[in-house]
Amino acid sequence: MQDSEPAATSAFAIRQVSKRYGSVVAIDDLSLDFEAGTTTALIGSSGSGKSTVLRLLLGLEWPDRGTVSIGGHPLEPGQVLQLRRRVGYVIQEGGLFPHLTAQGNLALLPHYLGWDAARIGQRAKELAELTHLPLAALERYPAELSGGQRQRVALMRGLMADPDALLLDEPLGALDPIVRHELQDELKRIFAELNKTVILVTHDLPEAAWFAERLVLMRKGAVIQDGCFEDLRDRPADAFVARFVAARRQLPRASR
Amino acid sequence: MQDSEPAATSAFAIRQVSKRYGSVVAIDDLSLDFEAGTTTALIGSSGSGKSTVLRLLLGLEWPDRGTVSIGGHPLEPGQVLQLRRRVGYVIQEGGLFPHLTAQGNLALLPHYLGWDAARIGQRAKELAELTHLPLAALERYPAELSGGQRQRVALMRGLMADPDALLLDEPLGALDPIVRHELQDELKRIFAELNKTVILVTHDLPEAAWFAERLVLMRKGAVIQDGCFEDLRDRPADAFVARFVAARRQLPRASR
Amino acid sequence: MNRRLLTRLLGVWTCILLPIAGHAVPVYIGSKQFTESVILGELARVSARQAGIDAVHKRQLGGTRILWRALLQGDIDAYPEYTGTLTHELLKNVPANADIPSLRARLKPLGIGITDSLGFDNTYAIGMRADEAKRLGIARISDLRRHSGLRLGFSNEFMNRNDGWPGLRRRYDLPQKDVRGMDHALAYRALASGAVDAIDLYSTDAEIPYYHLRALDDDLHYFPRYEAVYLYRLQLEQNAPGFVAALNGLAGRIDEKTMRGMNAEVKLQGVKEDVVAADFLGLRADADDHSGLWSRLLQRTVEHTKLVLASLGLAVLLAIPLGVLAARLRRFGQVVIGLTGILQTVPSLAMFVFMIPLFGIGAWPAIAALFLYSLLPIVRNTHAGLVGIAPELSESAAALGLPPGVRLRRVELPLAARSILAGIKTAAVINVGTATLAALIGAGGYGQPILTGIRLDDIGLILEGAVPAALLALLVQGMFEGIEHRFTPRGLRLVARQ
Amino acid sequence: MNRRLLTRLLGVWTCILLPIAGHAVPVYIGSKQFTESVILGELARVSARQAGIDAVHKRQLGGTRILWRALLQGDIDAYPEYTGTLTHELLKNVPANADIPSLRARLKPLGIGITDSLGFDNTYAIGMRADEAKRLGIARISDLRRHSGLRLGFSNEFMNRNDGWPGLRRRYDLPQKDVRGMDHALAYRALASGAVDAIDLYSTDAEIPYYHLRALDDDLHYFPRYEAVYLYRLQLEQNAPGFVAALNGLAGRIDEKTMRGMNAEVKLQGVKEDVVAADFLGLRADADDHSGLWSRLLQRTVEHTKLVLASLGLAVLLAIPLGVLAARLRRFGQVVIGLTGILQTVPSLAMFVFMIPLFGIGAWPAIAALFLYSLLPIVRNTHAGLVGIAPELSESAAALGLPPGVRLRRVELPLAARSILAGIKTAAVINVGTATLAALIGAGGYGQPILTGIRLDDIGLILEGAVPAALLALLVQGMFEGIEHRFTPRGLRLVARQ
Ligand SMILES: Nc1ncnc2c1ncn2[C@@H]1O[C@H](COP(=O)(O)OP(=O)(O)OP(=O)(O)O)[C@@H](O)[C@H]1O
Ligand SMILES: Nc1ncnc2c1ncn2[C@@H]1O[C@H](COP(=O)(O)OP(=O)(O)OP(=O)(O)O)[C@@H](O)[C@H]1O
Ligand SMILES: [Mg+2]
Ligand SMILES: [Mg+2]
Repeated sequence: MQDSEPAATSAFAIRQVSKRYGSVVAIDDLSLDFEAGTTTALIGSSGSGKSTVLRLLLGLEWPDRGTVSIGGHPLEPGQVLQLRRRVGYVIQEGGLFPHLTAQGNLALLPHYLGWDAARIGQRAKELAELTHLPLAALERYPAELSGGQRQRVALMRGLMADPDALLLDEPLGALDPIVRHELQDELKRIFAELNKTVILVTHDLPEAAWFAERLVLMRKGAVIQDGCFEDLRDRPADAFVARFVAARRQLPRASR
Repeated sequence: MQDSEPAATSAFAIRQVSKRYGSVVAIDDLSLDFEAGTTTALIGSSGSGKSTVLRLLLGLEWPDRGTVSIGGHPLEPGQVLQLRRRVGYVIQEGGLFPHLTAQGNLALLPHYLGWDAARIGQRAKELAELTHLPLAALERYPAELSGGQRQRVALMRGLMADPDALLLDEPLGALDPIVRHELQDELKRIFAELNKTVILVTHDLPEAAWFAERLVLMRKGAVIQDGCFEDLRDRPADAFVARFVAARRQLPRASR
Repeated sequence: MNRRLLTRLLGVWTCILLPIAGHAVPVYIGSKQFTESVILGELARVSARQAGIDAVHKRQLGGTRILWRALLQGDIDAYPEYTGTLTHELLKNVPANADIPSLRARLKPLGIGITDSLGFDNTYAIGMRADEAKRLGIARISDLRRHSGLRLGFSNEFMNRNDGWPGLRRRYDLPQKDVRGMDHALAYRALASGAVDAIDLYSTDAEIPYYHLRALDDDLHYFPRYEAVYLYRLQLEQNAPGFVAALNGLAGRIDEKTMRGMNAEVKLQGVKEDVVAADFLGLRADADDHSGLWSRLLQRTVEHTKLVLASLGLAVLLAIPLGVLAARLRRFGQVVIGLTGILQTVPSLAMFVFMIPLFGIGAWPAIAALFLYSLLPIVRNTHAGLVGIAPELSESAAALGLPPGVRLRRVELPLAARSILAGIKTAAVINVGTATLAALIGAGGYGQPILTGIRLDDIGLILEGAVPAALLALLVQGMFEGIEHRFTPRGLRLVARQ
Repeated sequence: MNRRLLTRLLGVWTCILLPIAGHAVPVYIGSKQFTESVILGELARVSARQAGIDAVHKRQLGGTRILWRALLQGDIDAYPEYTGTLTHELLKNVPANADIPSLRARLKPLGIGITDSLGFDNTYAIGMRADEAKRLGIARISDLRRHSGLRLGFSNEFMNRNDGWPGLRRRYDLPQKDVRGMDHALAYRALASGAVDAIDLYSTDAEIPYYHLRALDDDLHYFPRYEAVYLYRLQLEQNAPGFVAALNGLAGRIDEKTMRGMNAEVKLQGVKEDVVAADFLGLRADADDHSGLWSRLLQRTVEHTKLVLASLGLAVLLAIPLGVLAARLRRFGQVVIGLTGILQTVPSLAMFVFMIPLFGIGAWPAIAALFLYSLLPIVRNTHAGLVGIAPELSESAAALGLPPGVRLRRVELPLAARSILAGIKTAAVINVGTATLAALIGAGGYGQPILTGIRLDDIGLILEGAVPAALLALLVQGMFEGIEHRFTPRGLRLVARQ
């Protein structure tokens, strides 16, 4: 994520990118710039292309048109492995490897990076505390974990090697309120202290607003509005944005 | 779900059930009764045994101790297929079959039940409208759908044959706020009108309170509190319940 | 492996097999698996042609029982047979030395006709070197009684059969002590070199003139008569009277010496059977039967493909259910996989030999053997594919409440399809290779030129079989790639993002 | 298939193979793949025993090159050889008819000693029936010049080699026109029966006395000399001088007639080589060498297991990478799978024969052939397993940024392990079966009694090979179930809720 050229602090950028799957337009002439050291929340309707954006940024998909730039340089196939190693990516379904225990999943990349067992164990323990995962669960296989436990292991795997950047695709969706709340606190602190570049996909508006100064609201492969939460709430670009912000189930009022 | 014996309208019940996986206690001497025609929300911390309860009720797991009763009769292995056909079950990970299109996934059970293609298509269309799923997505394979689209297909599959009872394991977790909000409205109406027996696992307290008169809060395989939302909020059984209810990220206050 | 695929496969090989059972307008002549029978079959065919009748010779159809059953069922119309075989094997309650008229009476109710003897009796005989026999003045088996020092070498079969050496010794009261069993092929050598003085042989063996042997006269009529005759369907007397006349016209015209000579021409000099037959009848062999490379190739391809597809089709039908059971029942699975494994260790030649008592000779025993060989890869891969289904998919399949059969067909087998197809492809290709050995039991196919080529050290012939076999293997693979592409659900073919 | 599994497998078969290369205290004698060499090896062993020296005879070790290399490397200490082989094949720049003293000088720097001639010259010769030769007054090859009408039958090899018939004809200026190529085994028969008048043969062939033949004198010394000698490591002159003395003691004692007689006893009368050797030396054969059923079984099991494990081990090492490449590169994959498929269509006998020029005779060509046969199931199942990995798992593996090699070893191969192991198991079991054919090229194993049993029609012998082969197949399967159980990650063995 070296600085350079036009957008001096742009860590990730896509310029006029389109991506189709057969007749399905997933991304439609989209341009977005993510500054280094900031947290951006990607929100929007289901199927609007949020996950696709993350995949494009990691070279897991290549655009039909337009360019993807990393640290100001266009992304080339030869660089993707390097890039991916420095970016923590947590996919929507977790994608844990069934043949490895939770611990084994966590150790994969650090092991390759040459960490010794003690360091890996130490880091895993640290992250288990952070995510409130029982240490015993680390010895279990994905099929032996509950949904929320799996999601936490996936998040831990993304954080293991302490990457500069994090692309998180609904990383907290299956967690109970207490763990989720505490994790939101902790993660926000970490992102700020360690100056991480974070792109977070979430359907939870309060979560998006808590983490990110900047919210990018997508629909049908395009950005509808890009700004802080107050912009969206107070100056919605269109009726859809207004509905999106308003669509929240409230707790029953206290009867008193 | 015939009436009979003690709890005259009990559709599902577990009595003093324990379930361990190796040294992990998933369910610890738990008793629960689910009345026919009502909606119950199962909430609680991650790994507390919520999904395990649903599995026990369908005979996907068998208790180490205690009994599971369906419609007042103890569940026996010979009956499980019958039972499962009359219960819509939406598992946490979706569990869509990768070799079938969304439509193919939906058609599996109705096809076996002898529905003709027109009726299956009609019903699929109805449900796609309900869940705001683009009709074109029905022709795609699970790997070609976005996370939220997959989750909606899984929900539709559970609803297809219009079962008397529904066991839903975090069915709306990956949906955007608008769709989720509208679907909550619709589903609640359907559950009430058609007098469904519903057990819903969710981490979203407003959602739980919206759907269900009765909330069952679990922790470490046991029930901590069982009552309506107001009970939990106003008369929490212990500090954990209080924290659980309070743990909600709020939107930033309007600056005005 | 989905249901449509199965149906499709089934369809394909049924189409290929059906013509076996079909019956068309020309007269069909059969013959057994050995040279003499093939020559007699050719004689019948060429005679028919001479009489202006369209006749087809299905050579080397298999063992006696196959031909007999085929004749009764009308799959063939005529074939050469021996009276001894009729009395001993085919007809019940017939005296051992029944003559041809009484056999004719017995066959009539079955709708079968029989010609008079063709002129020779191909029975067991005792043979000696002609010079030696002359020197010792031996012409009849009885004469052996006077020479107790003679060394006898008999084939193991003849040594042990009650109607072989033990009975012969009793009947003639033979005194020889130096009697040993030996391989029949070696026996001629041993006799020629003087290592033994007399051996058992068939009276029309080509080796008799070749080694200058003399078959001793069976003066006490110990050996049953094996007069050569043609059997034919009586119906032909209406449908094709000219053909029946042609067959009867051959009766009495072939003596033992002539037959030995024809056998020798084919077996020792490599003259084609049709040429020998035409020579005998004073004709030139019909050219169109000396089919060119391409038509030979076509015929062998049909034969080979038939073997492969039939055995593979049957194997698929059995192996997939076995694989499913193996995946369901752990213990049973171990047993099934163990047994199919043991089958693989039976050497192919031995396997073919085991099949003969069950299926006779020809394509069917080959198909049965190839079928057994094909089981293991398919059973094992079906098992592996089913056991390897991701647990969340199994669970959600179970939760639908579909009955096990439906779940299997609609969910589990399709999910295991890739692994199952890999097993089928492996089996198919191994099959193409192993089927070349099927020529050993007369099933034809590419193995025929390969075996002949190996025997005659003729690389050209070997390649004439080996190259098309290799191409067929490629073709079969290609076909299965096609099937895989067509029938693997597209959802499973989606490639992951890299 | 994870890394530990591979290492483990590698370890196992290295352990089994290593003893081949190991060298222990007794003197090791080797012999080639044919009776005469085995007899000479036995003679050396029994002589050594007579001299009180512990000697082990490794029979039928393989072709010349194998023995020569083994001798140079010290894997064996001595073996019988022919001078012609030394001058033509083993040593460079040596005159074709170098005598033994000059050969001795040439071998010395290599650390190899050579005895004097054992007393016979086993070269090519021209043979006729003794009576015929006498009648025509033919004793020397030159005498053939006077009989231009003689019919000659030569093995195809002799016909075509420049130092065979073409050279012979030039040297002796032979006039015969009727010269045909024939199979060597048939040639003796043809000669005995008078179909040809002279054939090529080796001067010590057992058939010479058997068929009462006469080997004509090579009066113009056309054929190179193939004097029989023993080669031994010179080091033995220090370590085991008694043994060297025993070898030298045999020199000059065996003439052609004696050798022919011994060959005939073994080949035609089935006497064991050690008995023949002991007879020659005037001893009784040592009883302990007539090993009982169990020790025979043990030896064959070791041989068979060696074949299976070595070929399978090599196949795994090559087939898994090939399968990986096939899964990565679609076109290449088609080609690789096509080629391994074609290999399957090569009939096993032909495959073994193709291997001989490359690996000589013995275990190695068998291992090479079995190795080639094992490729297909493993390649194909590796391919199927890798291609069948769920896309979300591939994606998350890709997203980690691991280099392709690490990703393959840590993620993809383990996920495909079940399919790969199924392929290996299929290959292993087929291998156990096919390895029974390896006895055809002297690789030993269970095929030895099976082949002998089939030839001699001895069911007992057949079962002596077939039953342990079946058991070995079961054992191999069991072993692999164990490996599978141990090495399939437990996470993949979790059974779904039903
Ligand atoms: N392989 C594919 N083939 C066809 N269509 C695809 C494929 N992958 C994604 N799509 C489609 O592209 C669109 C964008 O998908 P994407 O996963 O980026 O959505 P998303 O914004 O992440 O949605 P969600 O919130 O539901 O996860 C969707 O309509 C989806 O159906
Ligand atoms: N097969 C298994 N082997 C071992 N432990 C298991 C297995 N399945 C579940 N568990 C454990 O049982 C406990 C209960 O799991 P369950 O899936 O019921 O939790 P849950 O309440 O649904 O959690 P979540 O909200 O995270 O989905 C967890 O601690 C989990 O790790
Ligand atoms: Mg998404
Ligand atoms: Mg759960």
